[in-house]
Amino acid sequence: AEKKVIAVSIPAADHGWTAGVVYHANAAAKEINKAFPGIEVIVKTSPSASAQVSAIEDMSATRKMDALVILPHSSEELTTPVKTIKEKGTFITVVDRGLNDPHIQDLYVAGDNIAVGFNTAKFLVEKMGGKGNLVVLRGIPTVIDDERIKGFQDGIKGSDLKILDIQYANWNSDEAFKLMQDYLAKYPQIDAVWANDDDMLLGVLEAIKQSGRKDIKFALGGNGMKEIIEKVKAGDAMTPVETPYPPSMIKTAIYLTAAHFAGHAPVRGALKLDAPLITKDNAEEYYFPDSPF
Amino acid sequence: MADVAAAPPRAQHNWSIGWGDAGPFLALAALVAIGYLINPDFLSANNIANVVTRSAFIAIIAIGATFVISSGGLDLSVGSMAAFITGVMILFMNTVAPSVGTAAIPLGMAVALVTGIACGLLNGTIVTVGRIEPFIATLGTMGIFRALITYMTDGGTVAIDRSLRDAYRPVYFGDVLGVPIPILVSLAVALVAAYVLYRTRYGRRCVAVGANEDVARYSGISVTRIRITAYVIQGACVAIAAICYVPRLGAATPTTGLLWELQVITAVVIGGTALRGGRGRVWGTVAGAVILEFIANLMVLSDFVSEYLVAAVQGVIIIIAMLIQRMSKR
Amino acid sequence: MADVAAAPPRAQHNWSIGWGDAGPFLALAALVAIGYLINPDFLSANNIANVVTRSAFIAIIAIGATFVISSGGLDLSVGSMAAFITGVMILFMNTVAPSVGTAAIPLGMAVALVTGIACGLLNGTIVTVGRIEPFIATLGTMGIFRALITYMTDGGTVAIDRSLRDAYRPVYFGDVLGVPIPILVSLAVALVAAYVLYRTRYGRRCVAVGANEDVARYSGISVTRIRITAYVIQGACVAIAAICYVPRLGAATPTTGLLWELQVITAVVIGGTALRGGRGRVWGTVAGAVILEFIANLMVLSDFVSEYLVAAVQGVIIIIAMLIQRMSKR
Amino acid sequence: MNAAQAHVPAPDGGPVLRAERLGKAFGGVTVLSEVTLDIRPGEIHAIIGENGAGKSTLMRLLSGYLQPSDGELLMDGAPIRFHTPSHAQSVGIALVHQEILLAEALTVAENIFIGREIARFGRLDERAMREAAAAQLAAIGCSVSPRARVGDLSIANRQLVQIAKALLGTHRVVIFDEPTAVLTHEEVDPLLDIIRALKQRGVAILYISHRLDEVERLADRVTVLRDGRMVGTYEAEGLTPQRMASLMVGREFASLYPPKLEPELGEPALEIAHAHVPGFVNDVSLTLRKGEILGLAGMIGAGRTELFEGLLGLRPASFGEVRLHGRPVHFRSPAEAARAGLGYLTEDRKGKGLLLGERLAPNLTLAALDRVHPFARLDLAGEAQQLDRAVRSYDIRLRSRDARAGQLSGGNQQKLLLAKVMLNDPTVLVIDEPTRGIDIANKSQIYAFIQSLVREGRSCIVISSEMQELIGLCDRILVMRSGRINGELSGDAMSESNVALYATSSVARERALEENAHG
Ligand SMILES: Nc1ncnc2c1ncn2[C@@H]1O[C@H](COP(=O)(O)OP(=O)(O)OP(=O)(O)O)[C@@H](O)[C@H]1O
Ligand SMILES: Nc1ncnc2c1ncn2[C@@H]1O[C@H](COP(=O)(O)OP(=O)(O)OP(=O)(O)O)[C@@H](O)[C@H]1O
Ligand SMILES: O[C@@H]1[C@@H](O)[C@H](O)OC[C@H]1O
Ligand SMILES: [Mg+2]
Ligand SMILES: [Mg+2]
Repeated sequence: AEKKVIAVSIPAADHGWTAGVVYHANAAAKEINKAFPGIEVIVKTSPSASAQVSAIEDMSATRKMDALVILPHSSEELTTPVKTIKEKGTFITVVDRGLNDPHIQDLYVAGDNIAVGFNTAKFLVEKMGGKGNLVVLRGIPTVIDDERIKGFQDGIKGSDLKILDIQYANWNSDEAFKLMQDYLAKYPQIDAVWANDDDMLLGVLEAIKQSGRKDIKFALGGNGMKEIIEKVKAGDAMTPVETPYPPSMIKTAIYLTAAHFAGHAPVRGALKLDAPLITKDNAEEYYFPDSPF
Repeated sequence: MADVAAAPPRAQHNWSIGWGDAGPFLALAALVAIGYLINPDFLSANNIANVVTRSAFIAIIAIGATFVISSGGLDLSVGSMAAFITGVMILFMNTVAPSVGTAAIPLGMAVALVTGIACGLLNGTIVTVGRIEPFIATLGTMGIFRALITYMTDGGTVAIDRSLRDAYRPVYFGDVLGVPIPILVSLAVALVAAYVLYRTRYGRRCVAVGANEDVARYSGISVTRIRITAYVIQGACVAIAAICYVPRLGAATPTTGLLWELQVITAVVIGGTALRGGRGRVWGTVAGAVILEFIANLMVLSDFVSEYLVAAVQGVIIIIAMLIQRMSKR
Repeated sequence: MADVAAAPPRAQHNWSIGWGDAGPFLALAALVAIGYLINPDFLSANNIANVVTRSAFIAIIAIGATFVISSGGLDLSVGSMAAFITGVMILFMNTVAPSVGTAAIPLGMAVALVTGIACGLLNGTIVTVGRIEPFIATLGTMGIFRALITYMTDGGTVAIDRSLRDAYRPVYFGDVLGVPIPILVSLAVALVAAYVLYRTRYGRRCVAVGANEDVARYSGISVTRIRITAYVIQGACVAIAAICYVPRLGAATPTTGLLWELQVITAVVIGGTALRGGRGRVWGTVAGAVILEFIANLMVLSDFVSEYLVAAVQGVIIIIAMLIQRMSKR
Repeated sequence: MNAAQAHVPAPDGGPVLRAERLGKAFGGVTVLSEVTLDIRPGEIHAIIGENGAGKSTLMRLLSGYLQPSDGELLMDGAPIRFHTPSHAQSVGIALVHQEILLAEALTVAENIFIGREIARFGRLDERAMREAAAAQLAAIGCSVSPRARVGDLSIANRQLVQIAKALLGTHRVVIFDEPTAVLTHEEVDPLLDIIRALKQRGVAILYISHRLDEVERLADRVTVLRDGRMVGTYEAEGLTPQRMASLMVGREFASLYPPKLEPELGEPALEIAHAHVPGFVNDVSLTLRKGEILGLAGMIGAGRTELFEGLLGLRPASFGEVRLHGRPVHFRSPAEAARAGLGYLTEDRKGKGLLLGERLAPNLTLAALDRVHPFARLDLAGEAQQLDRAVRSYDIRLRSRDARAGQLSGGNQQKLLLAKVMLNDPTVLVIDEPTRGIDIANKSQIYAFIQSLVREGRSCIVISSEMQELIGLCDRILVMRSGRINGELSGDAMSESNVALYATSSVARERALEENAHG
């Protein structure tokens, strides 16, 4: 019988989290290609949305594609092109950043961005007795970023927690380091910091450490980066909790798609990975020492 | 002195110019041959049509850049200008669509053109009247255009209204006698541009300004006017590209047009236009844009390059393409 | 000709040249004044120290770029070269740390320098021997460096070994008599660079090559050797910047050095170096780097710029800084 | 607008253009003051003066390239200000620059028509422009192709193109700033004919030249400038070159050429055998002896410049053998040649000789950095002394030590270039056009200088388009034609007619063929 081809289209590694995605996608491809002789997984990365549209066009123009696993660069730009592929009868698995039209996908695997923001906010409200000054670092203008911010804002609603400032640091630790230095220069009293991704949290922590300031009680991130989970495990006072948003979701998605072809029953539907608070108690479950992320 | 201008050297000279100009096309041919060897699917009609259609955006913008660069300028803002124009156009169309229906599309196109021309005018004015190094001036406006659209759309994302989507679709996906519309548009733009650059006073002066500003000025050419016009042409070209682009992606996002400026300049230079000005090659630019898109395509079609190394292989191929181009000039 | 070197005209001439070179410093002063008006915290010792320390990387790299640019070249690869060097250095230190302990740090620094020099050599060779437009050549190596480090580190993130972190930390966070070490390093680099550019034969030749390649060649200068050396200096500067950078966040990531090339070129040009070559200003470059970092800092410290518009305001300020620089030249 | 056709008669007998107490200062330094001048229709008015006297500055004021700081211009008796060169052109004033101002990347025809392209219904009429350009060029005796790239042309041909460009259109005043400095005699004659024809049509001509014999032949009136001031305007009738020279320098002027020494020819200093420079030089062999001044004559395109550029490794070339002082040598760069003791002074001072935007001292020492600065650290004080010495020995006239090379007058640039080459202390010196744009007093200094060089035991090859200079200075002359040595002259055989004969006809080859046939 002919091999079933699963094409995986993901963004190129442009920050820590996407680097993790590329790592897990490649790992999944290797494992599946070895384990299932009837399935071939090919992975293609693209540095931009338009390059990603081109890549899936190219793959569908030149080879038969039984399934497409895609983590879209952006929802708007990829919706129509993925739809075109779907119309040729390809099985579509969408990961993380959703498409504008959910009818296109056969399978959806994603984290819960609202929860990432909301659960972090709830933790702060509780621990800080409902009041205090916050600063926030956000990522790149995208739906995901918006959702996390929205979840966070919903979470502090009704409390006296006040967001002093919110600026973009592009999910980049360097920019976060600088931004945090500037926040520290600008605000004499900051009670807690939230960076909506762990890449940025690394920069924030470095800036706080250098300033020697004692007013900051919490500096929290999100995404489940290895280094941060280690802190949580160790009971770090400033970063005692974390929310998961594992790049390994791509691996899950690829495996589920492979199961659709190799398995006995069709796989369909949506899998929403939860974003519960990771605390010292459950941190071990979220710790993957071999992952690059 | 009758014996000075002997025929042979002159003829030889012409001949060598011919080859020099053939450089980008030779590089393109080499690439196509290699592509075929790597993966025969590469030459399937479908794939070729896709790739060439895609290259239309960069080609159209790069044709504008050919004017700017051959007049001795540079424009780094084209990518974010494209995002800005796309955003303005979509916002406008979405606003008027409820009242005018699909007539919003031609109106939107007009708005896009006007916006592009205004952006070009801004760039040209800062560069010439402000006498600021084009690199810096357009780096500045690059930030400005990007930020404006982010601001106008509260984060930079705006999708085209569903009611317009299908009516607009053919502009990218349609064809005339089998030739995709973006290809026709870019051919038309290239034809007009080649005519303007090679056959009109303006084109001649544009190149003269790039070749030697003093000589041009002393010959009574208004260097300022010529340069500004080049930036305006660039703006119009970006607008045309944006008009074709909207139906493909259906939205402007914060990453629309990101780093296009580098691709555009690369296409122009691979095409044989001199980055210091004084020499412009419209068809070479088009070939350059197609080359870049073919390289990207080849990366997807070939399976033996690790995903991590794609950028490296692209870099190497671009350098080799330049070497081929260079060598053919001997 | 007794009237030749009359004193008054000479003095006057010097004065006007002096002003021209003061441009970037005037722009910096204007910025500091505005910053203070907007938010007095701007001038707090702490803030100033932070910002100037931060500007050190760009300053050090831009000092290297001053050589490349004044010799008539360009290097777009510096950002990804920085990431590459950082990655190679960390990988190396992590590998040897178990056996040599903290001696890994000086060894790593040596490795970084060698890597930087090799990268510069590669760039210089492609540009001169391959005779490829620097813009394109270094755009190519930009992809190559970035891809190589991504490949070597499986995605590009590699953190420095815990056992080295504390020993290395002072290189960024330490100070001597209250002056942060990166500031001292960049001052040292600038001093050496100014000496080389203004006071040595090499510096003379470098600027001559940028001013007029033919004149340089006819004067017996090896244009190739001078240009390659400029790229090597650039490579060494990137390595020094990387060495200071590593302890800051303790890791190389896929975003390390992203778009630094644009900042670097902007700093150089704001500083008064001519982008077409033939004129280099080391201290101006340093001022340019500080200006850029101050602008970014001001964006955060001031309250009236929407987060969406930051890039636009930055663009406007850069253009204004160039205008101040320009105007002071009259 | 048709090529070189037009003329407009002056409305009355008065001057077309009048300068009244014209003055110019650059950043506070006055270079021209109180110049009052009438330019009449149908006259050839020569302006002479030493290098740096202010001739070019005056011409630029008259044609809109510079704005006067003092005084005013009157056209047809009414005051007028030229805001731009094209403004001056539009009222009929054209300037042929001393320095070549053409876009190298463009073709001859493109350059000639920059800014006034011929178009039909908006479409460029290339053919019309090429034909007009060719006609214009032919009229001044230049036969380069309108399609040739200016960057590929020799300096002389560029100058002719520049003249053709300036002459295109309708003129009332045409200003020539040293138009013949880079031309050979054969090329000068058609140009002088053109100038006379313009005069016949009532055009007013201003003519600058350091070739005083030319001035004598051509001019109706002569204005002499010295140090930026008028010495006076004289009827040319009866004004001998001798007299002109003494008016220029303000003292009696003796003879131009130093008396010839009886050359004590020594060992061969430079031997070149079977030189080939593809496209330019075909199997040239020559020997220069120690203590000799060897002239190299020929017309544009003869390949003299390329021969030596090839020798220095500046362009692809092959040699049977090259020996310097008996030792076989092969130079890959001018630096290697300089180290071995061979110096070459380029004919293209603006493009290949000097960094025009740079100060004088760095320019002076650029080719001899290792010599002037023994250590990597620059010896700025030593360099300043070198400049002082050069300024003194070569009589370089400048208004300020901080001047940029490009601000020197043409002649002084040439002297700076000579000083630059001599800094390497060459034992064999090749000077390509040593006195291009040099005034008569300086010329004689340079000749004396060359002679003192050979007296010290050095040897010298002089490439020159001025036959008299070669005849007056050299011990022996080789004449090149179309990339070959076409004849050798020495002693009494060194005459203008012989040089011209060998330069223009293939006598030598015919003779050789004849001999072959007989032998
Ligand atoms: N742009 C300038 N800035 C400063 N000084 C200048 C400038 N242009 C010319 N000069 C000075 O003005 C003086 C006159 O120069 P000009 O070129 O008119 O001399 P010239 O008579 O044409 O000499 P030559 O015969 O050598 O060409 C010179 O001392 C020159 O250095
Ligand atoms: N047939 C031709 N048509 C046009 N240009 C020519 C032709 N032959 C030679 N040339 C030009 O003439 C130049 C070659 O001679 P060049 O003038 O440098 O020699 P030369 O003997 O040194 O003469 P000179 O120094 O008097 O100009 C070349 O640059 C070339 O472009
Ligand atoms: O790229 C994004 C990552 O950085 C963010 O933290 O999580 C969601 C991803 O899509
Ligand atoms: Mg002059
Ligand atoms: Mg010559």
